[in-house]
This record gives sequence, C-alpha cells and structure tokens, in this order.
Amino acid sequence: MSATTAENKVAVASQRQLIWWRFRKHKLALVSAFIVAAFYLVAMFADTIAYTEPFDTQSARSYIPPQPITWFDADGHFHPTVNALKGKRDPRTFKLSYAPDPGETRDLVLFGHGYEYRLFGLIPTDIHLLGVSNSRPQDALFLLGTDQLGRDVFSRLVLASRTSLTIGLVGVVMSLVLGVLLGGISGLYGGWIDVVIQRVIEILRSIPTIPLWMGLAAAVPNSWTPQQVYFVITLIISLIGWTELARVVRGRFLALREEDFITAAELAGASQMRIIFKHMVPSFLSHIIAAVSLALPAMIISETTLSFLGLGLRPPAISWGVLLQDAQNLQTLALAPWLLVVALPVIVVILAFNFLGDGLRDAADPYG
Amino acid sequence: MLAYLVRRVGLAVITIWAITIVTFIILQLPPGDFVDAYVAQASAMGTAISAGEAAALRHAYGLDQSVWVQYYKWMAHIVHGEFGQSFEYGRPVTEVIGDRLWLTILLSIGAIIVTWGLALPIGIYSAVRQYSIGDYIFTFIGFVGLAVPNFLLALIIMYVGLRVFNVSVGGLFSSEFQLAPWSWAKVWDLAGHLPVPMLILALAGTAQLVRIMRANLLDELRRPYVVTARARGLSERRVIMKYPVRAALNPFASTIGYLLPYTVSGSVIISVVLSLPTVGPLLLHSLISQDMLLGSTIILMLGVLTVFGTLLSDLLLMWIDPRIRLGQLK
Amino acid sequence: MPNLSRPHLSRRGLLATLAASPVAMALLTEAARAADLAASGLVGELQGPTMITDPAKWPTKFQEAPMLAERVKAGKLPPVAERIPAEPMVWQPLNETGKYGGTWRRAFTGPGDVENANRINASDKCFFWSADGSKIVPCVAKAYELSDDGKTYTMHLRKGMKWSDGSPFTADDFVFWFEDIYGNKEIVPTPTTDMSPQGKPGRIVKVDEVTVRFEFDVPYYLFEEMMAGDTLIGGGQSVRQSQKLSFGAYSPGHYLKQFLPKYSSLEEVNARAKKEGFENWLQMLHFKKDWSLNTELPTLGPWKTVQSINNPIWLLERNPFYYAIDTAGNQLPYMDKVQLTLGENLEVINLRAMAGDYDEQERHIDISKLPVLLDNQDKGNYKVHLDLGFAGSDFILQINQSYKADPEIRKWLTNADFRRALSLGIDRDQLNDTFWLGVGTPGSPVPGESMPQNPGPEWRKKWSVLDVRQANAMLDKIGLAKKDSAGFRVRTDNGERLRIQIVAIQAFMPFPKMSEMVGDQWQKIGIQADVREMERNLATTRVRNNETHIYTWNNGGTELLYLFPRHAIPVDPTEAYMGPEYANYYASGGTQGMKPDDPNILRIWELFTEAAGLKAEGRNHNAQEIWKILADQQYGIGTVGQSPAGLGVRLVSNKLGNIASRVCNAQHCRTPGNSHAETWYFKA
Amino acid sequence: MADEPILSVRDLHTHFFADEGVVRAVDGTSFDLHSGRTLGIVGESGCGKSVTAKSILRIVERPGRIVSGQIMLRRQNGSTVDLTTLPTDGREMRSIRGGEIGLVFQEPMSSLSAFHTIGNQLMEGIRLHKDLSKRAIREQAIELLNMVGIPRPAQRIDSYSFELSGGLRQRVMIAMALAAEPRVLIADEPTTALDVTTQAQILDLIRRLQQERDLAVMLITHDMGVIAEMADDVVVMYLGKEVEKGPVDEIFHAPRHPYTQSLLRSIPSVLAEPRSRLATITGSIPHPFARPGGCPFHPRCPDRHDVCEIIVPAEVVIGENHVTACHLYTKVPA
Repeated sequence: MSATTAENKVAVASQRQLIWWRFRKHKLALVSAFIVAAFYLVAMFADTIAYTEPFDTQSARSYIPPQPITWFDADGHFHPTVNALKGKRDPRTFKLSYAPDPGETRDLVLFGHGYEYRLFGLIPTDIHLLGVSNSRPQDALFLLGTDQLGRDVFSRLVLASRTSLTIGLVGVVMSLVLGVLLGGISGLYGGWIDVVIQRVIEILRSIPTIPLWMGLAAAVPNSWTPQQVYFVITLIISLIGWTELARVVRGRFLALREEDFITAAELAGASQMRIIFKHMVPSFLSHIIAAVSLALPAMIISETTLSFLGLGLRPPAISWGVLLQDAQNLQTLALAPWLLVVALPVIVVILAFNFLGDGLRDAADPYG
Repeated sequence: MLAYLVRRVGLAVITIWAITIVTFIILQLPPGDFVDAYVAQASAMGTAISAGEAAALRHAYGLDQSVWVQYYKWMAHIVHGEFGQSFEYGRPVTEVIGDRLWLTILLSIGAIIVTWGLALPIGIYSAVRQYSIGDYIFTFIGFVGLAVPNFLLALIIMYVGLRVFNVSVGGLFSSEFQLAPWSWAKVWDLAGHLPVPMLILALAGTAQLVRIMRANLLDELRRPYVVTARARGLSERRVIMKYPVRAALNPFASTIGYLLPYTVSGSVIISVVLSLPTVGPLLLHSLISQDMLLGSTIILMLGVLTVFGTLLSDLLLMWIDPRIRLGQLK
Repeated sequence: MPNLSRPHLSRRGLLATLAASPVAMALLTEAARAADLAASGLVGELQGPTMITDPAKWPTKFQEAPMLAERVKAGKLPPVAERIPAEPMVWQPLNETGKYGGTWRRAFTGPGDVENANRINASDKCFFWSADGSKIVPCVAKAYELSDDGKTYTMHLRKGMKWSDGSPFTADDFVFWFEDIYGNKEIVPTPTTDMSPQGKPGRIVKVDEVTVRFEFDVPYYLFEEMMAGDTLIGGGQSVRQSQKLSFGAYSPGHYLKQFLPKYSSLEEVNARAKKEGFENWLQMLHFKKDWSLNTELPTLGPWKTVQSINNPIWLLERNPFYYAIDTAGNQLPYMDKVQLTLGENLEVINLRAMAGDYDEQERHIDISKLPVLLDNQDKGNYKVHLDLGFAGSDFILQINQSYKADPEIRKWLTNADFRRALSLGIDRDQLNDTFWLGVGTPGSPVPGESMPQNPGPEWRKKWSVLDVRQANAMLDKIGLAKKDSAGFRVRTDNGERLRIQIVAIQAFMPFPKMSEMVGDQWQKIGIQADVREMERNLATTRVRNNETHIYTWNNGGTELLYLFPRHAIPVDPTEAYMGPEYANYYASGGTQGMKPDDPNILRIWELFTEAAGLKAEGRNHNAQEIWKILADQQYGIGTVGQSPAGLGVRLVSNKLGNIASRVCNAQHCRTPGNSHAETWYFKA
Repeated sequence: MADEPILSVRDLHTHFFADEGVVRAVDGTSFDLHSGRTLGIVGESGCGKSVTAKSILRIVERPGRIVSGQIMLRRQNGSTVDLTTLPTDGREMRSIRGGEIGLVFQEPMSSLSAFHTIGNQLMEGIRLHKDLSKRAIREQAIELLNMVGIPRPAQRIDSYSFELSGGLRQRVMIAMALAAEPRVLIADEPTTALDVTTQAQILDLIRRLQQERDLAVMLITHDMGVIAEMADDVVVMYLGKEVEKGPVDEIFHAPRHPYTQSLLRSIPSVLAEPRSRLATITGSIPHPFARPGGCPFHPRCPDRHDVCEIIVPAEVVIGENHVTACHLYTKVPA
C-alpha cells in the first residue's frame, strides 16, 4: 500500500513541522536556544576564547578592575587598544591601585598568540580569539578584571563553563531520569513497590542534605583527581535531588491513570511504555521542565555550599560554583565587586534553559 | 479510615526506625570519631592531647564500643525519652538543643508562609498572564534569586546594612535580650529580628515555588473543565480561582511534610552567617566535630517531624482530594 | 567528559619574567617593606603594664569595683582588703590608672573556641612572660628557685591568695592535682613528658602552705621555661583543665573532691553523674573542672564564667578575689564583664568588627580584609594595630617523611634535593604580596632574628629564595629529567605524570588558595601539584593515617622550640605533619611507628632530648643546631612569616585605655594574655 | 424560514494571532439558529467548528480574537444584541453564557472538575442566573438531573464526576448546560467519546429536551450519521470556511461541493451505522499556517481546476437556503 505509506510520511513530517512551527513562534525560546548553543560553543572552544591561562597567578595583577577598551584612536579611526597598567599598594591603606601607563598602549588583535593549548585536546596551537600586540595578553588584557591571585576573571569564567555545562548537567540529568523512572514505577505499579519507594523517598527527604553530603564525600578515596572528585560530588548532589520529582511524577501517574485518554489508549492495546512516553509524560512536561530549570541552579549553588563543609573543589576542576564561592567574602564586596560577575552567566544560562524548556513544552503541547 | 490510619502510623514508626539507622550509618561514614575531631580541634588551638588521653576519653564516652553497641545504647536512651549527652557541650542533648528547635520551627514556618504568600499569587499571575511583561520580570527576579547563593545574599545584605544604613544585621535578639528570660518585650524583639532572615530564607524557595505553581497551573488552565466553567457564565477570576488553581494547589499539599527539613537544610548557612540560634549551625557543628548523639538527635527530630508532617499532609490530601478520599486513587 | 587538564604551558615558564610585563608593580624589597610598615603607623613598640615587685612601693589602701562594693555592703562578700592576698600582683598600668566598669564586647566562634577567653584569663599561670616575650616573670606564683643540679624546682606562692569562691589557694591544691587528678590513671592514663624528663616521672611535694617543690631524677633545667610556657604543666588552670584536659599543675581540690570516687565511692559519684545527666563520673568530672562550662568552678583568673560557653553569649564577670591590684590600690580588673558573642562565621565576625561591635578583638580577624578594616576605622570608632609575630612561617608546606603508600612518591618526598628544589620553585614575594599584603617576611621556617634560638641571619634564605633555574637543574640531576608533553616531570616507575598532593584546609589563612598559587608556581619547575581542600577532621585523619604527601599549616609557637616543638619536628603524634609515623616512634620510645632512616632526623631528636637537661645557653645552642638542619633539609618548606597574619591584626575601640601599641604575638605570650587585659579600661 | 432567528451569525471571522502569522480559524461563516430547530455543523477536526462555538460564547482563548462579523442574539426580553460588541468578561456577556446559551462540551470526563461534586458545579450555574434560595437551587438541580435521566438524582447530586459512567457524565453536562434554562444549546461533539448505545441515548435526550423547551440547538460533529439523524439544517466547514450550507435533505441527497461529496462518500450508506467514521479523503488537512491559496480544498479536490489554486470561490446560491462555495458553480472562465 504505497499510497498509505506516502500519506503517513506526509502526516509525520507535518507533525514534526508542526512542532518546529510552534517552537519558532516562541521568539524567546528561539533566542534562548541560540544562547544555549553559544554557551556550548564557548565551552567547546574555551581555550581559544580565553586569552589568558586561567590558572596563571601573579601578585602584581591582584584585583585589577575590569579594563576599558579604547575603540577609536585620536584620529577617530577604529583601532581598539588597551592601556598597560601600573600597580601600586598604598602603604597606609594597603589597597592596590592601578593606573594606566600613558605611554604604553597595546593593540587588540583578533586571533593573536597567547598561551599554548590543545584544541579539542588534540591540535596544539597558541592562537586565541583575542590577543594584544607586542605583549602577552595576561600582562595587558583584563576585560572583566582579575581575582586575588591575579588570574583573569574572563578567561576563568570561560574555562569554568566547560565543567559547569557538562559534568554539572550530568547530575541534573541523573536526578531527572531517576525521578521520572522511580516515580513512574511507583505510580504505575502501586502495591509493595510503591510502598518501598515511598519510604525510601521519605527517609531520604527527612534527612537534611548536609550530613548526607559530608558522609558521602568523606568516602571519596584520597587518590582521586580533582575532576573525579568533582564528578562524584555532582552525582552525590543529584542522588538527593530526584525525590521531589519522583513524588510529583507518581502523583501525576496516579491521577492520569484514571483519565479517559489513557483508558482509551489501553483499550486500543497500546503498550505500557508507549502509554508512558507518548501519553503520560507529555501531560506533565511543564512540571518536568520547571523541575529541570530549577535543578540546574541548585546544582551550581550546591557547589558553593560544599566549600562551607571543607569539601571545596580545587583546580583544575574550576566551575562556576567554585568561582562564585571565591567571591563570597567581605574583601570582594568591598574591594573587588567585579568578581560577583560570575553570577551573571549562571543567571543567563538558567534563564535560557528555562525559556528553551518553555518553548519546547509549548511546541510539543498536546492541547496547543 | 481507621485501618488506614493505623497502617500509616505503623509505617511511620518503621520509617522513623529506618531513619535512626540511616542516620547512624551516615554519621559514621566520615573517618574518625568525636575524639579525633576533638584532638584535631585542640591541635588547631595549640593544645596537645596525647594518644593515651584520647584513648581514655574514648572510653569515658563509650566511643571504643562498636557502632552497634553505641546505636543500641542510643536507642535505649530514646525509648526512655532521653537522647544522651552531647560530647562537645558536655550537657544532655535536649538541653543543648533547648529553645533552638522552637526558634527553628518558628523561623521555618515563617519562611514557608512568606514563601507561599509570595509564590502562589505570583505563580498564578505568571501562569494566567503567561509571557506577559510581568511574567518575564518575575521569572527573571526568581532566577536571580536562585542563582545567588544564600550565603552571598546574606553577606551582601549585612554589608549594605552596615555601609549604607549603619545597622548591624544578624541574630534573633538584641543584645539586651540575649540573656533575658522570656517576656513580651523579648517576643516583640524577636518579631523585629525575624523578617530579614525569613525573607532571605524564603527567596530561593519562592522562586522555586513560583516556577512549579506556574507550571502546574499552565497544565490545568488547558483543561476542558475551565472552558465549561467559563461557558456557565462564571467571571474569569472565579473560574480560575475555583477550578484550575484549586487543582494546581493540590500537589502542594503533599509537599508540606517535607518543607521543614528542606527549610532547615536551607537555613544552616543563613543561620551561620546571620548568627541565628537555630538548630542549623548546631547540626553543622555537630557534624564537623562528630558529636554523634547531638547530630543524630537533631536529624532524628527533623526526621520525626517530617514523617509526621508527611502523614499529616497525606491526610490533608485525602481530605481535600475527593479522588483519593473515595479510593479512586491509591 | 571534556578535557579538563591544564593547558599546555611549557613556553610560559620561559617567557614569564616580570620585567617584561607591562603590569609593573613596585615589589617591595625588605628594607622598603620595613620603612613602609613604619609609615603605615600600624606597627608600634612592644609594651605593656609594669609589674611592681618591690613591696615598699605597694599601696596599702585598697579600692574595689562599685558592683562589688554593693555586695560587700549587703554582706555577701568580705571587704576588699580581706579578698586581696597579702602579697598581691601589683601593676602600674601602661598609661594611667583606670576607671571601673563596662563590658568588654568580643566575638567567639562556639564551644570549640574556649581558647579565646582562656587567653584573656591567662594570668592563672604560675609564671608568665614579660610584655616583650623575652623574660619569665611572676604570676600566680611570686618566685622560684632552680637547684644547681637542675633536679629541684621550688616555687613560692602568694600569701593569703584565694580562689574565686573565697577559699584559700595553697600548696595543697598542687598536691591535689598531682595525686588525685594527674595521678589517677583513669583520668590521665599516660604521664606527660612535661613532668617526666627522659621518661623518668617527677614529683610534686608540699613544703609548707605557700611553698611547692617539684622533684626530678635527672637534670631538668628546661622546667623553668616549661612552667612559664603554654605547656601542659605550665599552661594554667583555664586552658589545661578545660576541653576535657587534666593538666596545669594545680586544681581546686576543695571543690573537685566531691566528684572523685576516692572521696566517696564509685557508686556514689556514678549515681550523682546519672542524676545530673552524665553517663559516668568521668564525664561529670570533665564538665565540672571546665571553667567555660561550669559556672561554680573556683578559678584564679581576672574573670570567671557566669554564662557558659555553650550559649550564644559566653559571659564572664570579674573575679571578686582576683589577686592583682594597680599602684593606686584598685583591685583589678577594671572592666566588670567580658561578653563574648557567638559569630560562627569569619566573614560575619569581621563585618561586625568593622561596625564597631567589638571593643577589642585580635582573634578571628582576617588579614586579607586589612584594607577594608582600615577603611572603617572611623565609622567603627576603632584603631587597627599590627602585631608582628616571631615564628618563621605562617604558611609552611610540611613534607611527610614517613609516607610509604606509594614507593615512588616516598622516594621523592624523602629526597633532600627534591625538597630543596620545591622550595626554590616558590616565589615567596608573590605569596607575601597577595596574602600578607606585603607585611610578612619571606624565607625559611627559622624563627625571627630577635629570638634567642635563631641560628643566624644567613639561614633565612637557605634554599628559600626563588631560583627556577637551579631548581630545574636539581630536579633534572636527581633523575626527574623526563617530562610529559605538557612539560610536567614524570614518575620513574611508570612514566606517568608525577603528581604531588597538597592537602590544605581553611584555617588561620586561606591555605587552599595559597597552595593553589604554589601549585601554579611549581609548573615552572615541572611539578604537578594537586591541591585537595578537605574538611579539617577528614584531613587530620588522613594525616594520622600517614596518607598525605604535603600538608599545609603554620609553624606558630616554634620560636621557642622546646615549649612547642610539634610544628617544627616530628615528636608529637597529635600533630606531626612532617612524619606521623616517625612521631609515633619517638613518642612511644621506639615501640610503635617507623624508625627514620634519615640520620638528620635522628640527630634532631638527639639534640632535642638532650636540651631538657641543659641550661639556657646550651638549650639555645641545640635549638639553633636543629633549625640549621631543618633549614638545610627543608622537611618543612617555609614561605612567609613574622607577620601579623595569626592573631596579629588587632582592632581596639578608641574608648579603651592602657592599650599597647604592639603586643607580643606568640604562642608563649598567650596573645593577648600577657598584655594583661585586667589593666585595660573604658575611658568614658 | 418565516420565523425570526434567535441567534444569527453573520460573516464571522475569528483569527489566531501567533508570532508566526495569522491562523484564520473561522473565516467568514454565516448561519441562523431558530427555536425548535437543529443546525448541524460538520467538518473534519481543525476546521473551525469548535472555535465557532467558542466565538459565540466569547470564550476564545488568546491569542484568538474575533476580527469581524456579527453575532446577533435575540434576548429573552426581546431586544437584540450583537455579542461581538460586548466585553468578554462583562456582566451582560456572563449572563448570556449559561443563561441564554448553554454549552455541552466534547469530553465529559475532563469537562467536569474532579475536585467538586457535580451538584456544586450544577448549582453554581443556577445560582449565577437565578435569584433563588439555597434549597430551591438544590431542588432545581435535582430536578434537572432527573430530567436528563439520571437515576436517584438526590443522591447523585453529591457524587463526583469520576464516580459516574461516561454516559451519565454527559447527561450531567447537558443538565448543567440547561441549568439556567437557556434557549440556545450548543453541543460540541457531545457523543464522540461515548459508546454506540449511549450515543443514541444522549442524542435522544437532546432531541427530547429540544422539543420540551423549544430549544435552538447547534450540533457540532464530524459524524455525518449524527447529522442525518439530528439536524434540520447543515453547515459544512473546511479550514474555517463554510463550503456548503443547506437543509439536511438537500445536503445529503444533492451535495454540490466536492468536499461534501467526499464526506458523504466516506460513509458507505447514509442509512448505515451512525458510528461510521469519516474515513479516507485523499491527503490530510494542511497545517493552518500552510493554508493553500485559492480554494482551500483544492489540494485534495478530485475536481480541481487551475483557477482553484488562485481564486477563492465566492458563495453561489444553488437552491432555496442552499449555497456552496465552489468554482464548479461559478461563471469564471476556466
């Protein structure tokens, strides 16, 4: 029956097209999708976009404020430059101050040379998106200022995005899968499975998170590398995050089981998996999307809490949470408020993920 | 109904018992014991405790016994309505916790009320006016609240309070009431100190609740019963408040039980920063110093409150959700 | 998983010379630093009140605080003349005679912070140190004699001295401690080396009511220092009998007897313990003898606890029987109360300090906030003082000599040239500028040049200056010439990158961040350092289990090596970051732990053990020899020291009088203990 | 038709304004409802039937909006009002919803709130439109339930929707729609989710109530069988446009528009089982945004000409009350 298969194709295509159309009409979601994509691009090319080696400490660069770029030269031609800086610690106030060294300007160049790295871990190169002429970038370029150890904030942010947007998300995905799966099983099968899962959730949720973290983190072997420790800590955080979702999913499953369209689908002989993913999951997609867009910041914030417990993460595992935690002190607030800029990408990414989620939900909406 | 209650209370008791075991195991996970922590702390202060003394202390505090013996002794205490002795404070655990538990509950309930009071209306507004300017503004503020760690927020508030308003934020009592016995003046003083920590504590929770309320309500608003209610001639306001909001609120009833440990977990760091006399810092401290009985008692108390909170919220759910009440849903 | 390893850096090391950098900062030379510190006006002269020891100059008429005068009037307290000993401690205050009254507001961090007020109550020590920390001076005891053979130490107490409850304080209280506390194996299972020179236990004997004799079987010339130092025997009641400790040479026997089985029966004391909520009598005793917990405990210091430490406010009130007066005959202290308010977080304490919430605070003040603290001086109505310390290093990398889990790592940690190269690879000026704001002195861990045990100025720089080229040459020579593609040296056994772990906990100073900087600097010598930040308890457990490669701490207290050796040499298993198994061996007399195969460590032990039986000159010589070995061997890599980083950033309210412009910042001075807070007062 | 229509819709256009473009969900529909008569509106899903019903009640959800046209309602007091001019949430419009026009919706389960008893929801409708005492309202509600054929109505009034079978729920829905004695009943696919027997019972009930109360019924369905059984007049809609309109007999016996023809062709016999579905019409309904130019039906039309792709056909009068919009019947040069 070639006629019908052709027909089906049209139907399927149009269904997909439908979702795409619906998604496209959600302008903010579209923009968000681009932002998320841009962040992942940045993470992918982190070393290229960073212009200074993010771990390079130098006391002579401690707490440099964000540096302005001079876009045009005296003749009004486009010629971006930055001023070299002269730093000095006031012997009475002990404050560092930096003044532009008037004679010393540096040209900003695209694709300049900087520290060496391997692109995608393979190709050795020292080309960076931004550079300065006749100097190393870390001696002249501080777009977002530097931290106490004289490390460039911009470059660190860029490199941290890599960790936060990959390993950080693993935890979110883990708790999502656990939550939907266990909640679903609990709601679908009921009986003793339900009772057991419910008790486990109840126990996990009655214990405050801090002892759980401390207990589990102490079990991490001494010999592990910082990245491994980071990964495990992320898993630990997610291990506790799934319970809320599981309970909600269970509740929804219980309620939905009774509804007409599920009964209809059952009568029609649809398989259970098909019912779950085709019918049940979409119907509480909003909740899942809300839960995910909430889990992401929670994950990043949790990292900042860890340092309180003496479980802080150290380089090379730098993440946004680690950078944010570095900014949590009085001297930052008073002397180097620009370090708080770290919160910005976190907010932007969270918002973008959230709007993207909204857009996808609307697009796939069964009621739309 | 009665059978159900009996069954649930039975389950609750079993759950609490399981919590005691899990608690004990978790607190035993980190290496070392209280005496180790104690020796480490003493070292940091420049005091040497010899190995022999450490052994004597271990014996005096029964830490040389196996975990299960310690557990058994603790349970024996609990059965008698006691909770044993805090190693670090040298006083019965109940005395150490003292007023802190009630202040914690007070602060948490206050924070929960603030959270709900802010989140539900905003959530309803955001759902009904989805994609309006207002919705976007609330979304933005909410996520900013989520992305700024509580610690930083509290610190900023305190710093601004000092630099700009020249007030010292923190604590739950003014210095003149710190040591005073309870009186109306002290209660009034407490009331004056509660809003700032409550607000900080509520902020992250509010953003979360707004998102969930908005999502739930969006799902409900799409349902046909809303159309039929409209077709009956109800005003828009009444349509929304009576039907979808009612349905969207339903899942929240089931979370009431968990709010307390959740808020307490969230309050640990805020309490530390703002020097609030709640159980949060005590818990953190007992964990760091491995003060087993103090730590496990606090966790147990929260656990009991949670389990009964859950029981209550299930009963509440039963009461407000006819589908459950009439046995439609298990 | 993305590739998180550090970027390829080999060229950077060669390029990175500060001279080429357009970011130029005047890095301070040592001379310039001293000049700048003077210019800051924050570092003053060591000073304090003057002790008047000539009875002829003592006042004969006494006054007391108004709050006590009322109680005397009500008949609750004997008149002041009867409360003061016939031989009081007489102080001529630093500037002027003070006025009574006021509450000294201060911060503490919780029940673990007993030391906070132990130190301001430190005049319950038998002997103490002069304001500049150089001479032993009388305190609770008025004088001592040491026999020529160094075996007998006789101590003279003040006539008519009383406990805070009015009971007489006599030689019996020393005997009580020696026999019933220290002598009770259940309370103190193993005797302290402080009382047992060369493992031979000493004795305490009552000569008469006011004379106590300490007898030893071997010469113990060091004992005079031990009695004045912050040691188990000489620390005083408040520090040595709080926190479940049971040392300190004397105890209020008349009060504590009721809690000991010896004076009733085991059943009776246990029953009492149960009744009061304790598991057993020992737990009860630990509570009862702790001045910070038990408000009824008789004490000797200027203030006593009236609300215990396990509250949001730890409140102290004047001791009506305190044994010191000023030259005008006023019973000290001037200030009525000390109110310590709980601040569980460092940021909060510093913020409140800026708000002027504390009248005097040097503890928990963070040097990295110095500019902010200075900014707020006027607003908070306080002045900042910097009290420079004497210890060689506020941040020291202790290299575990007894490490054995990984033979390859052990091979390098125990290699002197490897350690020296690590030390040469550290740019101390960078650390000093970043974390000490340039006020510290970079160099090896040896104590300050003003200290008698300093081995000589040349040892400050021994292996302790930045020399990347030499470090690389040394590492190449010892067999670590091979590097991986990223420029890091590789192990000789399997060719993988050699990873050295630095364990750092957040204490005193931001050790984790400082370690990060060191790790970054070591890249230039091809050494990969993994910094692990841990919860303190976990970290010390790992140390004790001999699992650490390098542990970061300070070496505070080592400026008087014999009084506080464990931050310098492996002798005390409770804190032996440079070799826990070796310390076990030493402390157990060779029955436990691991015997060092490094002759230098054996030599250090020999010099150290011998010193107890030497007179001051010989002792100092031995200490200098030990320091020379330590500086040469680099078991602990010193960075920056003699700074105010620990307890040396002092905020004092402008309302307070008789405040020293600089106080002795050292372990033995019990900072701010030997500046005698009982002579401070509120001007208005 | 001599008598004056109770509700007359004239050239109604309801569009949805998405960012992507405008969806013309209802694009020029006109029809009249008369007391005692049934108008059937038929078409495939997505053709704008339900939006037409919602437009009449002014409950079109955003971003939908009535852009033009008139909905003239002759009110009980004799006055005539154009519903499109009333504020949607205003008092007058609210009194018309439920009060003058009742709506029965297609999904009886989800059209009732599970958190409230059916009595609560039923009485709410009465209370809104009638000034009666609590007891009187309850009595009337029970009477209504009785009227729609619910056994033991006095007990059932306190039940929840999920305790009732699908048929009973739909009866409750009808009772609810008629609670305030409206003169117009809009039934949107009232029998779709029901089994065959119940379907017949519900249709019987609607017919009975129509006779008793002289109701004007607007029956929306995709089921030609139901139309044949119930309707007096028929409007056939395709993509928001009415393509053919006329008395039921003419539509069934002399369908003019190819779409109507194929709809009818898809049932083997007019007299066959009423449950027969609209089966295969070549192709599927295009997406609203991808609305074809010219005659909207042309991509699927077996009789299409070139002109169909370009020019939208105008309505052509075929017979008395029978019009269709198809180029086959216009005099446009081919």
